[in-house]
Amino acid sequence: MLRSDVSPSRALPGSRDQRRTAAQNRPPVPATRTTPPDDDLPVPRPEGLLQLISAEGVRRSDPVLDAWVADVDDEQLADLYEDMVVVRRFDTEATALQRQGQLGLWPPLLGQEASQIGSARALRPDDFVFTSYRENGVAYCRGVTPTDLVRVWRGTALSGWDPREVGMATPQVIIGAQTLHATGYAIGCLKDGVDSAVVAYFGDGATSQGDVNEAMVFAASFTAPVIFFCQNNQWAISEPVGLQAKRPIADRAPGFGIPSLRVDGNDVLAVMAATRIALDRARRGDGPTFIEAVTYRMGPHTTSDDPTRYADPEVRAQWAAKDPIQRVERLLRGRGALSDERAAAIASHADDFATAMREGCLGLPAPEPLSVFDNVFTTPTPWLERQRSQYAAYLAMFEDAPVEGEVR
Amino acid sequence: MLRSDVSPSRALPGSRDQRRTAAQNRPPVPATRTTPPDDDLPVPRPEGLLQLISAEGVRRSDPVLDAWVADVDDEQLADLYEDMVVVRRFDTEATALQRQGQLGLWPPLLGQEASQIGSARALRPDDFVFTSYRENGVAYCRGVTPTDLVRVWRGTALSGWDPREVGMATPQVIIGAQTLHATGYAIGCLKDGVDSAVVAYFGDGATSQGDVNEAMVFAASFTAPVIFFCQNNQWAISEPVGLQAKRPIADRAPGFGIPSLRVDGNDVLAVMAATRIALDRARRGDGPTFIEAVTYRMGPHTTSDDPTRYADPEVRAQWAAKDPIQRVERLLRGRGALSDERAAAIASHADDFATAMREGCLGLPAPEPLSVFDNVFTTPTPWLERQRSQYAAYLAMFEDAPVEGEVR
Amino acid sequence: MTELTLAAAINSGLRRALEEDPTVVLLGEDIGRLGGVFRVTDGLQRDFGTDRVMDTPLAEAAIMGVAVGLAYRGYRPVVEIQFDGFVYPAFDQVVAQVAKLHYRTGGAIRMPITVRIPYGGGIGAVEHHSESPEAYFTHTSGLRVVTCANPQDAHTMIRQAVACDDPVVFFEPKRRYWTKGPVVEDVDDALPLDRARVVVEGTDVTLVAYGPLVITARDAALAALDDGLSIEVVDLRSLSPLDLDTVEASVRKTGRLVVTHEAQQHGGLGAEIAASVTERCFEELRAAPVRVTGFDVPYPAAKLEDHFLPNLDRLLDAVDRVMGRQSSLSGWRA
Amino acid sequence: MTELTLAAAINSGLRRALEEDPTVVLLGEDIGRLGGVFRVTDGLQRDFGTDRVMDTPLAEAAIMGVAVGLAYRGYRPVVEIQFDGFVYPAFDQVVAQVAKLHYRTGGAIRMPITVRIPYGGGIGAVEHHSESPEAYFTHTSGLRVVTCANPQDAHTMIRQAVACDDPVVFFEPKRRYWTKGPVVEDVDDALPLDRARVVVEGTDVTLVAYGPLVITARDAALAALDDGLSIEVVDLRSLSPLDLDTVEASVRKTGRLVVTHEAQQHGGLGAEIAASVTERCFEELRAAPVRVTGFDVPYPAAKLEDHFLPNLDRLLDAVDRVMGRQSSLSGWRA
Ligand SMILES: Cc1ncc(C[n+]2csc(CCOP(=O)(O)OP(=O)(O)O)c2C)c(N)n1
Ligand SMILES: Cc1ncc(C[n+]2csc(CCOP(=O)(O)OP(=O)(O)O)c2C)c(N)n1
Ligand SMILES: [Mg+2]
Ligand SMILES: [Mg+2]
Repeated sequence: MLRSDVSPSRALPGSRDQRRTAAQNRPPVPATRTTPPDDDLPVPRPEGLLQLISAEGVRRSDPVLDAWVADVDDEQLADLYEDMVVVRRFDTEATALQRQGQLGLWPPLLGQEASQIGSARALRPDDFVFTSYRENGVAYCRGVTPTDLVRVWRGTALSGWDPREVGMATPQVIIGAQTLHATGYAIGCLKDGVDSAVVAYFGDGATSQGDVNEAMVFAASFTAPVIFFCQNNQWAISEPVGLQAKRPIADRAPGFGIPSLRVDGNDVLAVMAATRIALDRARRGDGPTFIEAVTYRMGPHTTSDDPTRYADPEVRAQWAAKDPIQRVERLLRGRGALSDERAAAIASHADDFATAMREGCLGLPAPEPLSVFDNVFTTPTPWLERQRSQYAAYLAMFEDAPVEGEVR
Repeated sequence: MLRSDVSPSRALPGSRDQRRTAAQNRPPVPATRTTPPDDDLPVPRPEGLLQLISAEGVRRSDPVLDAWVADVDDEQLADLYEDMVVVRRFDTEATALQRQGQLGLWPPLLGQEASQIGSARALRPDDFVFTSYRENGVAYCRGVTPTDLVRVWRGTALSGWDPREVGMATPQVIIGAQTLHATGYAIGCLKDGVDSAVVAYFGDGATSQGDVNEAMVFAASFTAPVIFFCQNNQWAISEPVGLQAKRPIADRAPGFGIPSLRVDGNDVLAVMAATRIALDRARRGDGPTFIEAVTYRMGPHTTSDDPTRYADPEVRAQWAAKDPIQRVERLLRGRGALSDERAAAIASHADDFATAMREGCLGLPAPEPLSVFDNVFTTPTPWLERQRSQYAAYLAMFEDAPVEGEVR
Repeated sequence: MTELTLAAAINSGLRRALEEDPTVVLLGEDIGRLGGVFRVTDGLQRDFGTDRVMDTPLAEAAIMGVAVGLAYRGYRPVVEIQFDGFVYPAFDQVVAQVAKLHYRTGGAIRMPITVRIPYGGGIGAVEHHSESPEAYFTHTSGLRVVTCANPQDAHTMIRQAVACDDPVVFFEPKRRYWTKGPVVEDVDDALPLDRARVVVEGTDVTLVAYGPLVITARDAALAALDDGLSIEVVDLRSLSPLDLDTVEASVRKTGRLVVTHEAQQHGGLGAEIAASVTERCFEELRAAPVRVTGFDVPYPAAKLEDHFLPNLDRLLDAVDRVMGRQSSLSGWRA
Repeated sequence: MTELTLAAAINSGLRRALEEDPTVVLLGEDIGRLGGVFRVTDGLQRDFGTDRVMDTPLAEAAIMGVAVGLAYRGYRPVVEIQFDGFVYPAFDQVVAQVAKLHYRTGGAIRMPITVRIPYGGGIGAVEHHSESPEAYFTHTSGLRVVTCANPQDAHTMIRQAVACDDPVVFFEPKRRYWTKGPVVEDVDDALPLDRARVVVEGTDVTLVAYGPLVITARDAALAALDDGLSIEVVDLRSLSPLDLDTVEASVRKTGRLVVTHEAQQHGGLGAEIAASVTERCFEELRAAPVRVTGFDVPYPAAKLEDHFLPNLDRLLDAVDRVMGRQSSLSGWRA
């Protein structure tokens, strides 16, 4: 399962070589060892994926994974289901809030619920998480409040919460930068001699950034207890994953000395199992693990994006059939583990959360003008205090009714 | 040979896991799939290396490689031998020039002659090379003159030669940066529809830089005809390669979709064969190849470095026994393909080159003071012309005998 | 002559550049199929192909480094950095390579690279999407740095930038992308790329602005008129090298200087302009040059940006100050 | 009190910091076993272990990003950038993360990171080993930027920098590493990190210098004496925030300002100082502030650096100019 090599099963026949050898007679090159032809499908093939719950909602047993989720009974699976329902609900609400002009922007996570819930629910409170902007499902699991989730997107603050209070850093906008922070934090855990682990969430596009690759170099070199959790949602805004990588993303890490797992990102149980394996390695001092959660971005990149310009509706439809929530609902219903009452309760809980988010959002106070000067440094500096007082004097002019010609 | 996967032969037994499983009874993790234990030797094992000439000077046949150097007869092998002798000779001369205060600095390539000659001699004039600062053997093969080799190190110019004239860029000081330039140049070759190839030379330490990893991402994505030629000389100044990579460097590339070769960097013939395989792939549109030439930096990092602070003399001694020049000399002598006369002729040619370098170095004129303002832009700007004239006026004061109190 | 938005004017300028020079290639994230997040490259990949308009993997350092390699090979790359805040990963390649290569090689290798950067605030964006990093580049020898303030300049200057044999960092005032204006594609005797332009003539104060704030400066000049004040507005256009002769000529006439930019004040371009003007016309200056800029804090949250960005009122207040009239700082001492 | 080189003074300062605070960790390339290419960290890994003094893989962005993560975890990282010219790969992490995180998190997360950078020219080095990139950092809100000019300050200031809860970019004047001077480890009432110091009192001209040029400025003051000129030399020490009060006080006294630094002039720190001083004491200024800096070209080849770097003669020439005496630019007009 842990792939410290790139599984030969995915190596491709060098048909091209053979094709040409006749034409130009040249010395032999072992055929089976060339790179994938360019026309090779960039999208990873399902065969390669770890899965416990099929798209149809069938529980597939797996000799290795099963043991890692043996404790997850129907009740707990229903809890995971509930998490996903709630997350999808408030994600939809946030999108609506943006459409109504109440948020400046929102990056929907629609379709990625299982990747985020399955991984985040495997964590302990003392673990720490560094994410990108799309991981609101992870934030929810870490205990971020409905209002704090929208603070940044409403534009009233640059951070929604105190990172230390929820064990999750302020979501990172600079693609890939947080993977280095996660690695550094993990090295700190080693120094402290604790068995806390760190998870760095990032996307398929981020894997092209130097920062992410350097993070793997450092994590491997220092055996840092960090998990590189890549949600491969097939897109970096308008760019398909095939532009970023000619091979499945999970194939990248082993070459850095980091074992990787490639999991069905729409299967909450398989994601949890994979994350637990990685967490166990981290806690036991075995260092970093890379997880590629293969999923799909069902919505736009953000509310300002227009996917109709680049995304194929048919592909989206295929992925809709692999919905992470539906499959669990089917499974639970089939087992009689999800009554209509429970389902209704879940739905209304989700509504409550969404309502709380909306109300919290609309109730967010505009920041104090002069607070623009706060927290640049840990202590005030004469230089900035001077600018603050000058600006205060400027603002004051508008208060004491300005005289035409003096101030406008 | 081309390893588009990380050869399982180098996967390690998870002894640690087994050791612990008893202690803490936890679910199974396939044992053979974990990362190398931290105590694992970072230095790649010889078994993994491609070799055609053993350290003892024995010609080893190889089913695949042989065909790629079938044309290299004793005469041509003697030429490669001559190249290496000349390069070592002028490299020694340059070090001497620095010790005598004639050069500001020099980065010796002692021990890396085979890696540089074997690869550079495989190139065509229309190919292009982007190197780091240590590739003076490559520069020699590209036709750089003795004087041009030392210009930069003497401090009279920032570039020793016109890159287009010799098909080699100005050596790069920013570690790894040139790999991106090579990739861009290679993409340009694709656009031009020519079958020229590009080689990016860099060190083991450089593999940690984001630039080098991003270069692999881009090269793979655009199927660029570029060869990533890594001279793993075991050191990045004082840092052993094991700090940069927990696995052999050659294992990195396959995960990017780039096949890699791991070759004995002290075997000029094997290096040439590997480079020819990579060049052939590039010319045929099969894209990038990664070559790790495993060698050893026998000298200091530069003339200002003091390896006694970190390098083990015994290890150096072991590598001395694998000298790239000696083994070829043994082979040729054994075959009677290197007469004393030829050897003497080669030695004196080497001396001549070294003498030319010394004389050229000492003869280098100091640059014109005002030339400091030249070539900032392709056309003069009023802003800079103003600074130039002001400085000219300033310098002029010293000419017309300064009067005390006015100018000092 | 057609009426175009500033974004469309750049688009048509790039189109002309692609038509006129086969070595011109565009590189960037989402510039192809999507046409760029601001649609500045809309339709160009469709019309010129993926070979001329390349969507690249997500890595700015690589985009810049690959552009360097393409320039080495004889191409004329035009790089798009998606937002101002994302240029920093490419900073090393810009500062240590793009800016230095022509000097390093004694003129043997040219770097005719254009780096397009949508910049500036005022659009209520999230962090890293509203920055004005121009001073990092104007302090870097070997780079030409320019910006535009109207559709005509946007069109003409992007073509001049692409045609220029030096590297040019081309800052696009993103909050003015949708500003419309007349555009003539082929202007005879167009103003050279490195020249500033007096956009409003005046006699009392010289107000130097560039990019997004030129419109604000014009408004200020207009508003000041009611007040009997005659402001001369200079649109800098070239941020490096500076066309100081034009600024100097204006200040010699007015004796007063106000400089404005969105970027933070400390070490911003305003400091260079104030210092250079003071060096050149100390005698003519009737008051100390005044700078109206962003404050020395990181770019704030969207709901605070109005308290960071210079605006009409702050410009007029500064004009009052330089005129010695009562202003917010009258008698102010900290 | 002991006599130490500037490099040794920093070494002992780092040693004290490691002793006094268990959260202090040093990260960098070759800082451990080798003790740094300038031996500034010599012996520290031996005495404090590989856990406190870490040799890292060769990647500046990662070193800086890992330092951010360590700070998040409560550590106090001290990063060494091997040479000035190698800080650019880390620029994004410094500008977008280190400088902004405290502001971003509303004060919840502190970044007590010290970034040590040997900087400046004059050592006949190859490209990228002689740069003065301070202005890139002084223009970045959220960073403290300091430099030292003598062993005592080197020792005291590095300890203050490490103890500071804000990120501090600590520039080390590499060509002065071997300058010797007395060092008292525990100075009572040491000058705060953000304060400038008047190192030579004078009445005719204020000469502001920092880092490697402070010694040159003192020599200039000495040489000027023969000439009946009294120069007041201010060692800036803190490049951001600027201790402008100290500079202002001096200029109010002398009425004349000369600023010098090795960095290129255009947009250099000298521009900010000249502009700020002009804003604050326009009336008191008897002449336009003069800047003596590197020229606006990339750092040249070693054999040309003497024609790039400010030196005693160029300083004295500038003093003549600001005094209205005959100088190289007397009657100069371009
Ligand atoms: C350094 C940097 N460059 C560019 C951007 C603009 N940008 C924002 S999101 C994005 C795509 C990211 O794709 P991916 O990593 O797959 O994450 P996803 O959005 O799919 O979750 C880009 C290019 C950025 N935020 N940071
Ligand atoms: C970006 C950058 N960081 C640091 C340095 C300082 N430096 C010069 S050479 C070197 C080690 C390079 O090691 P390697 O890549 O293995 O090449 P080698 O010197 O062994 O040939 C370092 C750290 C540099 N030149 N550039
Ligand atoms: Mg994605
Ligand atoms: Mg090396």
